[in-house]
Amino acid sequence: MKRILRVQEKAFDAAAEIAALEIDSATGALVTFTGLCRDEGGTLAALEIEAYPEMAEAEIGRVVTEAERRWPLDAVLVVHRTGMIGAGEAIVLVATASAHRDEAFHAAEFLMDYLKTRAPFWKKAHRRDGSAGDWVAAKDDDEAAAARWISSKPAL
Amino acid sequence: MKRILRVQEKAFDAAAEIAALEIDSATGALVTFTGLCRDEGGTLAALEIEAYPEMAEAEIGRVVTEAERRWPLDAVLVVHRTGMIGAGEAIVLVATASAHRDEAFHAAEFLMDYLKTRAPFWKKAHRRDGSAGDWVAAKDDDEAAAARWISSKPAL
Amino acid sequence: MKARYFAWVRERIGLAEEEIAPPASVKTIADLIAWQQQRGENYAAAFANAATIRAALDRQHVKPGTPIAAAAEVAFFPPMTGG
Amino acid sequence: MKARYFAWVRERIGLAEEEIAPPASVKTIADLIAWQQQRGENYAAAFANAATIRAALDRQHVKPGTPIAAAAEVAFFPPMTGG
Repeated sequence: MKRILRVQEKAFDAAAEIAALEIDSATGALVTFTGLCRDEGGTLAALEIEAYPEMAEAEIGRVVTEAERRWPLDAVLVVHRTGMIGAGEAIVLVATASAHRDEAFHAAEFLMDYLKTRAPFWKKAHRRDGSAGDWVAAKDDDEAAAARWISSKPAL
Repeated sequence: MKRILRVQEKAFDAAAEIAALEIDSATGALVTFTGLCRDEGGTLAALEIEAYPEMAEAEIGRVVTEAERRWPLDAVLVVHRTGMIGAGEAIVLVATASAHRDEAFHAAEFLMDYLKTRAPFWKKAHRRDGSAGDWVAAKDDDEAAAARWISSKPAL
Repeated sequence: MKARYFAWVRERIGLAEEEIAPPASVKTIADLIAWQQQRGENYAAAFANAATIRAALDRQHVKPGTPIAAAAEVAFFPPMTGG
Repeated sequence: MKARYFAWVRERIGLAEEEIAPPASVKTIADLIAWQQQRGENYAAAFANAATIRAALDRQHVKPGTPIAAAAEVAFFPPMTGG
């Protein structure tokens, strides 16, 4: 199982990251998820992402280990940015490779649900009108999305 | 809603295809699925994909229209190859863009489930030992995967 | 009407397409499959198991009970395996 | 032990990290939050609603009832909003 996990300030090139996974011909399904900074109808200029850096990569690693325990994965990639991220820019990239599509899809969704609720990152909105931004509130939806994985198999 | 739908013999460059979708900053989530030709433990040399070409793009269009009716999508891409596809090569690329991750994930899974059971393509296996290949049998799993979307909302 | 065949249906019949002229008593896709079954050994082999045959009329999926009506093109093929 | 603060917990306290020396009676994360609440106006504001505070001990998520024991680093922060 190849895994690439990284937290970084600079922008990433999704195609280059995925090429680095060196998917081999046992893989039949590759799913990628890119989370992008929405401009919220033109009102948002950027998101500033604060991290607990020493914990972030370790926690991402624990989430990935749990995904590997649940599904037979050939490769997993998680790249998460920190710092100022302008509207339209990518924040996070997740990729999962497996023999079959269901496993790859489920693992990618699981990773995103768990990263949202467990990885130590916090977003602050910077508005286009220059007014002081607020910290983005956690969504009950995200807690619910993460919780749905608990009924099927033991959680972290 | 931008849509790119294409059936072609030649290999595609996933990154270039996705760039052509010109995702804008209303999009918060981009999901891609790449279906690859597995080598089945080194026994398979290639898959030969036969199409009903005049029907294929029309049927893919109908499946995409149904996905757009179910989820608020900013962009959809489907590129499906025909002809000889070597082990390790990509067969199909699906991409979905939406404001939120659930919609993008669900739409991509729906598209794959429906393409598998409705798009007029047939795979023939060419073995590495040169023996005559068999037509790949349709999987009950794929029918079941497509059927699960019927309970939630009216199907095609 | 034009008939088109794909994958192992095409291979068993030995034709990718042909013009067919079924009698007026052939009204539905199921009727057409039954009519094809008696057109010779190759057709009998291709259409032996009607449950594994899928059909399209004018390039849209149809069910066995669908009337052929004035369709210009009918296609027969195995369950699809793309994607 | 070292305490670290993130996002609005950090902003309200006005510190990203500090050394803390809670009394021996502070045994769990919940005890530590209650102790922080009485360290001044800024701490009171940061820890006003204990239900919205998440904690990590030595860089692993923990629940309010978790004993602090011999942890070297405790962190307090709001619910996470990454991804």
